[in-house]
Amino acid sequence: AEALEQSVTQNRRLARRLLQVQEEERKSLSRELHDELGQYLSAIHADAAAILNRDDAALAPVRASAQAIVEACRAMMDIVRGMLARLRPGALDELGLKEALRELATGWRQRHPAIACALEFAGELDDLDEAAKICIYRLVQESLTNVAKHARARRVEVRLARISGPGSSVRVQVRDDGVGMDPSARQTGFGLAGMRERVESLGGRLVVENGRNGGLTVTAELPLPTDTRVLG
Amino acid sequence: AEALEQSVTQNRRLARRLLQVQEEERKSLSRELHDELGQYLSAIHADAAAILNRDDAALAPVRASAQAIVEACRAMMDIVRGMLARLRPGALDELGLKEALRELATGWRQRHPAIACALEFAGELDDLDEAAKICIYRLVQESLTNVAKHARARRVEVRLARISGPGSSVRVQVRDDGVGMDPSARQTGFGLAGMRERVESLGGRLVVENGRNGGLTVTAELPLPTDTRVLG
Amino acid sequence: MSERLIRILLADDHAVVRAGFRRLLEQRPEIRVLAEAVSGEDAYRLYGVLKPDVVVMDLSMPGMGGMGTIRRIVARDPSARILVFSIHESEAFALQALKSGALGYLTKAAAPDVIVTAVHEVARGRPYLAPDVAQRI
Ligand SMILES: Nc1ncnc2c1ncn2[C@@H]1O[C@H](COP(=O)(O)OP(=O)(O)OP(=O)(O)O)[C@@H](O)[C@H]1O
Ligand SMILES: Nc1ncnc2c1ncn2[C@@H]1O[C@H](COP(=O)(O)OP(=O)(O)OP(=O)(O)O)[C@@H](O)[C@H]1O
Ligand SMILES: [K+]
Ligand SMILES: [Mg+2]
Ligand SMILES: [Mg+2]
Ligand SMILES: [Mg+2]
Repeated sequence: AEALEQSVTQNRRLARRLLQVQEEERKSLSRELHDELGQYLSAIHADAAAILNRDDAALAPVRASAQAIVEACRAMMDIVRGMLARLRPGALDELGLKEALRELATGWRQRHPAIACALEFAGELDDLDEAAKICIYRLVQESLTNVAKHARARRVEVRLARISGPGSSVRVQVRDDGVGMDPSARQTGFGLAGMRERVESLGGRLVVENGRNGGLTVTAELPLPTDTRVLG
Repeated sequence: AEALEQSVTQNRRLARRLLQVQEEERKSLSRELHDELGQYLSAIHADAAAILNRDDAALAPVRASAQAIVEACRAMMDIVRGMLARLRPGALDELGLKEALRELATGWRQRHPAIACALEFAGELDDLDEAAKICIYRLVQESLTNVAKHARARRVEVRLARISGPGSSVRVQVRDDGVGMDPSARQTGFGLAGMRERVESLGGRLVVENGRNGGLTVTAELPLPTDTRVLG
Repeated sequence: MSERLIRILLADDHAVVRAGFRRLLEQRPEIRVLAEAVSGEDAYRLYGVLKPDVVVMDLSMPGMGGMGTIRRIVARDPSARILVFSIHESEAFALQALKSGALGYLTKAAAPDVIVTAVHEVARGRPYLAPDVAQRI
């Protein structure tokens, strides 16, 4: 049993480490795509436009080349944008968690027009650290995916609230009014398991339960590091 | 104990899944970087060069723009190449496993000139499937990293051999002549744990042991799917 | 066009981008790039010294970042005319930039085609949104 317990600990550590490595890799790739490739693309585009914009008959022979460069640039920008969107919510770093979740919800609503999706924020949520932000974002992302895939719901509510008390924390809740989880079904997916590792690796708690009136509710409570808040 | 065992299984499944997701993500990003961005970059480069190469005084005003485009293209090509190298051994898909390992060894020797590194292949090794190739590549990559970090070795040997018998399999071995592993040391790294998950998730076996004459030997044996071989 | 000169401060952390946009803008006789700023802090400082007619500014810069820079410049001079260009096409970025006090918002994909128009509009104190973003707002 001790060996087993050790094995559990080992495997959890590995799973958590892998989640962490994955997010770090995504972040550094995003940064390169955005800050490096993206910038060079804007520069090339501007220079090609500079060539095109010259009002000079002598330049007619190079117009076609400049036009081709502009078009290739646009195509590359689309590809880079698509890669960025898949890797990491851009708004998370620049506009913050709330805005990133709003964008996530907007995209989800467009793909699932038949399910109403409400988003609610309460209390200070702009001072969360990187790790908490990405954990919450991925949790909501996976929960909404699950609602679309499994719940047959008409409505889903996402709530994010700061909780005061001894030690600051934040609570995320995703609640749908669908069929709920079949408790006898064998677990084959990885969404909830990954969610749990993310939450617990930050010292938080995850509860997944069917509601009294049906539907599934996923709730996570994450402690916030107390020294995050800087005066001023 | 049963709950514990379940927990072990769950966490292993999660860890394996994460490793798989990671490789898939890397693969699809590499493909986009290489096949899509790479193509457009060459096209832009060619167009800008065409503008530059025109021997026409009337084009003087656009020379600076064309020159800047050529330079930005080159810089982007370097960045893309660097991202590709970090994401995935390029040679793996295009030149096969042996060539990819040769490249890996060449790079490693350059970074560690004081340690001799020998590479040996025996038997048919060109018909391994994608999963086996990437598993072997990552195993050798992590083992060589470990040798450089921990072994204080003068020499390391990497051997890859096809093993015939009932059911085909392949054996990878990385053996160094360094200080060996301290069996009492607490496990804190993730390299060997990840290696084990990769190997076992393909139905293989991993053995890590100190040699009789010192040094560490990492050996993996991977079964090969019997229907991989296509006649013709 | 017989217009008065439009004096521009160009802010982007990436030298290659600044050079490209400078070449693009300076083709126009009525536009002059007074100076280039390499960061938000730099832009804020140069704004105070040069009082340009228009600040053409990247949104993603290290340090206090694009949004913070807009807020600081506008806090100091409420009549500042700032034209943002950003790699981001989602309306959230545009709205946030306008809320922070920018007068115009361009995406880098649209910028080369419309930047001259946008500079003229913003120089007159009129708002300008890139067509691809305006569509979505
Ligand atoms: N909102 C929900 N409503 C009803 N059932 C759900 C809901 N969310 C999850 N489930 C059930 O819980 C199971 C596990 O979910 P989980 O996200 O872990 O896996 P998955 O979605 O099946 O696969 P994966 O996330 O790996 O793509 C699902 O297969 C489904 O049966
Ligand atoms: N070739 C080797 N020679 C001696 N000791 C080794 C060798 N390879 C591994 N070890 C020992 O085994 C431990 C575990 O290796 P592992 O690769 O799992 O972790 P790590 O290298 O310490 O960290 P990580 O791989 O996560 O960066 C190492 O810390 C080291 O003590
Ligand atoms: K930007
Ligand atoms: Mg799921
Ligand atoms: Mg290691
Ligand atoms: Mg920038």
